[in-house]
Amino acid sequence: MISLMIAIPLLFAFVSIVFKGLAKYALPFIVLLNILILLIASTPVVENIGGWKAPFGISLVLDDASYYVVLVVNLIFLLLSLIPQIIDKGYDTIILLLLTSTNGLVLTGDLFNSFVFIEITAAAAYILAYHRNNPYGAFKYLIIGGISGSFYLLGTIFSYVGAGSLNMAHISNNSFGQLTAAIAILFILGLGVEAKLFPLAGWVPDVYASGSSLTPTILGTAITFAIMYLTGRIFITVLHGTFLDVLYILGLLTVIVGEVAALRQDKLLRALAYSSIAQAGLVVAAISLNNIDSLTGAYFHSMNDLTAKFILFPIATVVIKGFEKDRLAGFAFSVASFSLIGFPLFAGFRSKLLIISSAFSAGNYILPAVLFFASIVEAAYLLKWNIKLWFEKSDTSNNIPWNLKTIVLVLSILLLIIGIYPDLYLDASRKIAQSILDTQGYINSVLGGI
Amino acid sequence: MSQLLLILFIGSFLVYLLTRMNWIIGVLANIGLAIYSFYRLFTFKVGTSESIFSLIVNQNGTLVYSELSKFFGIISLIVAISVYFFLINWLEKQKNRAVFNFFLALITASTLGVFFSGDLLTLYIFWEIMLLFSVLLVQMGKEDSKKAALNYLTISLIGSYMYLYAVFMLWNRYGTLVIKDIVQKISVETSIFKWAVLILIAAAGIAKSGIFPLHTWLRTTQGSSPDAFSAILAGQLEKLGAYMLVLTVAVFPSLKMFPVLYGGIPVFNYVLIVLGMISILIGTLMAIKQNDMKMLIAYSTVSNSGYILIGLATMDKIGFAGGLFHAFNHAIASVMIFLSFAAVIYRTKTSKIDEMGGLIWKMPLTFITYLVGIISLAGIPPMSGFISKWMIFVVLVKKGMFLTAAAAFIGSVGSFLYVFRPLAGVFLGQLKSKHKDVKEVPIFMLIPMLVLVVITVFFGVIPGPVLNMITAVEKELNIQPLEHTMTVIKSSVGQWNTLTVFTMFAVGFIIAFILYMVFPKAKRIPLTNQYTAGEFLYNYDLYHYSTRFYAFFERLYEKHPSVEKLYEMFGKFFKDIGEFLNRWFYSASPSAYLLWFSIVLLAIFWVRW
Amino acid sequence: MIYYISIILIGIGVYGLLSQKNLFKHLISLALIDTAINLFIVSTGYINGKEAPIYSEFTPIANFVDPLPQALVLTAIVIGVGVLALGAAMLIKIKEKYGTLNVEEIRRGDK
Amino acid sequence: MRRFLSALIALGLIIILLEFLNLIPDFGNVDLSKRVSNSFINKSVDGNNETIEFKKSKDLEDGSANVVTSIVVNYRSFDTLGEVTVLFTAALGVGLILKGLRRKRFYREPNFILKTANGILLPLIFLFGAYIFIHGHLTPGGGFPGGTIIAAGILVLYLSNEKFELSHRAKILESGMGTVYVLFGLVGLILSGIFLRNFLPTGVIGELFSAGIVPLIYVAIGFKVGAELSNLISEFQKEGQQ
Amino acid sequence: MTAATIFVGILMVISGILAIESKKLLDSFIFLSLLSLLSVFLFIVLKAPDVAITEASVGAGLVTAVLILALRKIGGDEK
Repeated sequence: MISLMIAIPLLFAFVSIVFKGLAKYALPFIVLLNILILLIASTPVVENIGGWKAPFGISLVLDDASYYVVLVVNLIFLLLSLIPQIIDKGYDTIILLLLTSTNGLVLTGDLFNSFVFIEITAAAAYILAYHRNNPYGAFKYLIIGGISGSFYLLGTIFSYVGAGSLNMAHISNNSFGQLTAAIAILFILGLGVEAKLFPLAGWVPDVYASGSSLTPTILGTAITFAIMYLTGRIFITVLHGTFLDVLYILGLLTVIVGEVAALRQDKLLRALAYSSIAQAGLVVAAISLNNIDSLTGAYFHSMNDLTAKFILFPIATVVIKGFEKDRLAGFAFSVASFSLIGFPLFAGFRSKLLIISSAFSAGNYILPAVLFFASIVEAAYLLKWNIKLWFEKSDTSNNIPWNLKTIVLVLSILLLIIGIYPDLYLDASRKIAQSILDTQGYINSVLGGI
Repeated sequence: MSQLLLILFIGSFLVYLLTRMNWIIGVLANIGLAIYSFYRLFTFKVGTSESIFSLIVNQNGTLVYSELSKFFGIISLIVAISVYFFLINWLEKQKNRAVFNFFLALITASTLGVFFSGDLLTLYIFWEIMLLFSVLLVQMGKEDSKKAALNYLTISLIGSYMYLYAVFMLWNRYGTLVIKDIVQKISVETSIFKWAVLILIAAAGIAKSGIFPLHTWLRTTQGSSPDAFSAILAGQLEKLGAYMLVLTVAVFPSLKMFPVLYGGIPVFNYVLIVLGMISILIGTLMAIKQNDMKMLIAYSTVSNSGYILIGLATMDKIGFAGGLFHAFNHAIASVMIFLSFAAVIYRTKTSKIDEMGGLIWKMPLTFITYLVGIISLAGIPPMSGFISKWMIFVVLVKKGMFLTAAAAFIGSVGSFLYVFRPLAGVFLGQLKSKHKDVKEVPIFMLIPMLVLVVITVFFGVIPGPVLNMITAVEKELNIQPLEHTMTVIKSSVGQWNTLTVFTMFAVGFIIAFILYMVFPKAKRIPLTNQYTAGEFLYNYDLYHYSTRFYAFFERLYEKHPSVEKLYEMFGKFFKDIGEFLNRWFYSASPSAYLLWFSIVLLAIFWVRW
Repeated sequence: MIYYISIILIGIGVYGLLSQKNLFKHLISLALIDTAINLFIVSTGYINGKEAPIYSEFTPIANFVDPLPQALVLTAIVIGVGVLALGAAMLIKIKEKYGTLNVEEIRRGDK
Repeated sequence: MRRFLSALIALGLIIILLEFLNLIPDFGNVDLSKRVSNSFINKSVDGNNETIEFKKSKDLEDGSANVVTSIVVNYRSFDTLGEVTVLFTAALGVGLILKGLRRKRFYREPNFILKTANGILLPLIFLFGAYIFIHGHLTPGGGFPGGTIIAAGILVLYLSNEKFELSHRAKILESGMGTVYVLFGLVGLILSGIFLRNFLPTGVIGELFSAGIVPLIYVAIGFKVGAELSNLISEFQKEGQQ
Repeated sequence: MTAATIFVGILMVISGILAIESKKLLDSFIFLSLLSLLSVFLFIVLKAPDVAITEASVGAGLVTAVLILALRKIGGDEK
């Protein structure tokens, strides 16, 4: 059944190039169907595509982790489908393809298959990056994305050579000494580019700040979340935590660099892009602490971040004249910024708190310090933008479409609710964390107790 | 207490809605809330504790009502109520009234929350709420208040994140955040841990109350925030810093935790005293230079926070009481001063000293408020401000800390200089022609100012009620209580009878008044004649200069090193790094991306293979 | 042996990406790296003395090299072409927008 | 200088990869029995223990003689679906990116030889392409090279005939064939509850009509890839709207 | 076979370097195509006829075609 979540959007994507405009109208229904499938599914589900059993064929795995990640991803696409104004003509099919590939990326239990889906995602992302005539940024992304894809492929091949299979559970079940380190290096390079880690991912600001509201909104939320899931899955479940310390250092570097670079931006979108980089770095650093609390915190924070970014990015592209006439949008924007900074009562505070406390109990005193530094810098520039936008004199409103306004408002209220009553996100992220840490359970459910 | 906080938080939303409908009703509702909580402060029993929502697993937030919370709660509510009264007229000229009122109510609520907090994390949460909304209020002021707000935010966040870091160090060590439990356990820790924790916690207080290394935000923030809010900032929010300092020096038993250095003062407290000393000097010297009257008082706040810190850090029965009493006095006095400034600005639309003058006849009651305020602030006998300063002096002399005493003395003398400057520049001298039609401010603005005058004079004569509260606090914190009666403060070097002093002053005043009445009066001449020696004045021009008042003195330290500039340098440094990264890394060519990519690969390989 | 060839080719591709200033050369280098990696992948499946993995008149009974890497490479080649075509299309647009394909001139034009 | 540094870094990369080589088996010394492909070759994923002989073994779990094809279109068919999607995305993207380009169509008066040869060669090219993807399960080749060869024919058409424009039907073909692929999977899902399950008899290994849905899917892929690449080429060739 | 492999390998390396370093882009494409064709030979040596056919048609043919078409659209060589 769960393969339908990949097949149906793909089918509609194929059909939609003949029946133009179909994709736009079909998108919400497809996503709803996906969510319906998720609701009737009970974890763990392992579906062997083509009927070939686990280490041989390709298996789709819906365990707790992928369940919630897919759910979040689909909800994001649902929200996106409700604001069709930001999807330009022709790009609706790309969104469908992106939905396909993101679902596939999360559900697949096969390394090479995940490579294929990463490449589809990347190809769609290159096209999205081009959106609004940004060819140079997109081209740069394409080159570095292509290189990282090659390295990911090399990592996959090394795993195959080591374990004799491409199945994640099977690879996780084998141990192959020094080769693991080589695989980990290759995967760090392969995933680091998509996960926006500092020295690897220079493409982000040029792509996110191209002026399109679609590109950062979808790349910075759903895709980032899926990549974070994949990072946790590969480095913790499959590779048993090899080279997490390298990821940790890269993550911390990313946090610092992202925030500092954001400080002097005179374009809001670019500042937000850097904030996105920094948050991704924080999430990766927290994942790399490799314990239940830090992983929970990491995914919790990632969810808060994507909720906030789904508010910030569309508004940032639409609003030019300030919030004087668009108070509701301004309210949502401010709530999202406060949540990102991590003020108490807002959602981001809870996740940062969790990350900090888990870091301390793991005996790590550096991550909290970096996090605090990052929060200070982030507070400085985000509040600067808030103040600037709130007090910009304007007589006309920005013509924010009503559905976008409603969505950002709902999301901002969600952020407030999460800040006070975090169980909604917390349970999901705890499930994700548990399931990612439970290597043996994963192997058993995929390989059937071999 | 949780009930009161809930009422206040929900009430503030109500205030928002009411203000949207009619702003006067909103202000009244705000006053009502403040008065209600003032009343409730006296109904709570000291020592009760409640638990509220939990933030970390297995860790309930707790609220505890102690003498300390009562004392600080009363200070901040007095400040709040008087400023809210002031708003009844003042708010008319403010934009976004609903939001203004809403934020004020939230700030009061969260301030009380801070005082009630029984564990460190709850304290942090209320602290941050207060910080966020005060930042949002600050930027509603003048044009440069936007930048000031960011400055304020950054420095406050540095303090509060340092605090949070310490909180988690403690949490990690003990698994509890309740202050009472931690206090019992911490005295046996290794000294590095103790130092780290206490310095980090003190940082929050230092940042908030404007002690030396983190004082730079005060000038711009108080200078450019909305005028009525400056009063709140000085009277209510900076006392949060004092509260935090009390927490570090007294609630955490610094006497038990650290070895005694000199005069019975622990090493840690001595470090704080040095910081306080530097603050007094910097605050005084910089205040003398300011031309903007609000910025001037902002620097005086720095120096007065220094007094408070010194008093508290001595941990002596008199010194500690003096610190607390000075916190009280400074809150009241600075509110008076800022309200009178607000009144002046309300009428004249400027805060530059050299653009004003001669307002004494136009706004006499405002002048009286200001006069009493500065007398108290500068520590001239009949007002309460003198008593607290005297107590601090006494303890410094007793302990033989002459260097600190000298600094405090310089600060006192300096304070005469700087408070006189607005007095002369704004109220005395020649009335500017554009201010000819200035009237006294409306009645609701006068009422709180005059009530505060009465309070100051009253506690200057009969400091007993406040001292009673202070001795209760001292008892609670295991410090020997101050010996005092209603009007007499006893110390080892002598005693101070406020009533006698007041009587003496009153008698002197009456004698002077009688002499003034009896002796023949000099001929009254127009003010302008003073400048022209009786020549006829053709044009009404400016003859009264109040710029560069103390130029001769300022010249002595013109080229002083400035922490402010240092921070600016840091800010610029980070920005430059950001620009560098943006330019040479994030906007680079694909080759550069790949270069970094390869470097990471090589580095990982180099280090780990 | 073929391992070494493919690794050297990867190195050449990386060298090309690092040293060239023309964006078209970057795309060529990317294609070169793709080819090299494909070569590498296929060679991981090679076994001495075995035949191509097709049942036929000549090899009626299984005596085959590892077919899986070959299947993966089929996929990888096509993916590579897709990315390459996208890149070529973007190059056309870059030329239209900036009037040049030289990295440094684009950078100057951007400022 | 730049070149020297680049060469140095590339050299470092080469050294690292060479270091990695020490960790994997030497060239040509792979122990196939440890790998899953052993089961693919012997078609024994579902537990078949008999040795397979060309044109003799019947009703195997997978009936294509070309083991690579059996992996690509059957064992790991899902990858291929993804691969088709990448190509689809790329073609679509090229269309989106080049839309509204202000450039003239590249055209040079075709050579006489090209024009004449075109008439003879083109059917042969198409035939060859079709042959390749129809026999994909028996001989080397398959949908991708077959489709590419067809697209090459289209390219020749473009070069030789200035009036030639790819009709909209190519898009329909592309879309339709993609749909067919997914539908094959869905039929499997409906019949046996498993996506992309082979639901046709596999026949005798080595025969043309064998291997269940494999040749059918390969034909679909062939047409799809052919149409897709033709579209791609025509996007590069087309005149932009002014 | 080994000698032939080494020879082809050396040719590949040379054509790779030429593809990157040649002044004219068209030459680069030709050398890239040549490299693909040489790799086809290696694929055959590695007993991978499927890959060889695909690489020959896709890598050597289509890639070159796409690149040349793109180059024409750009308006010929620069440098």
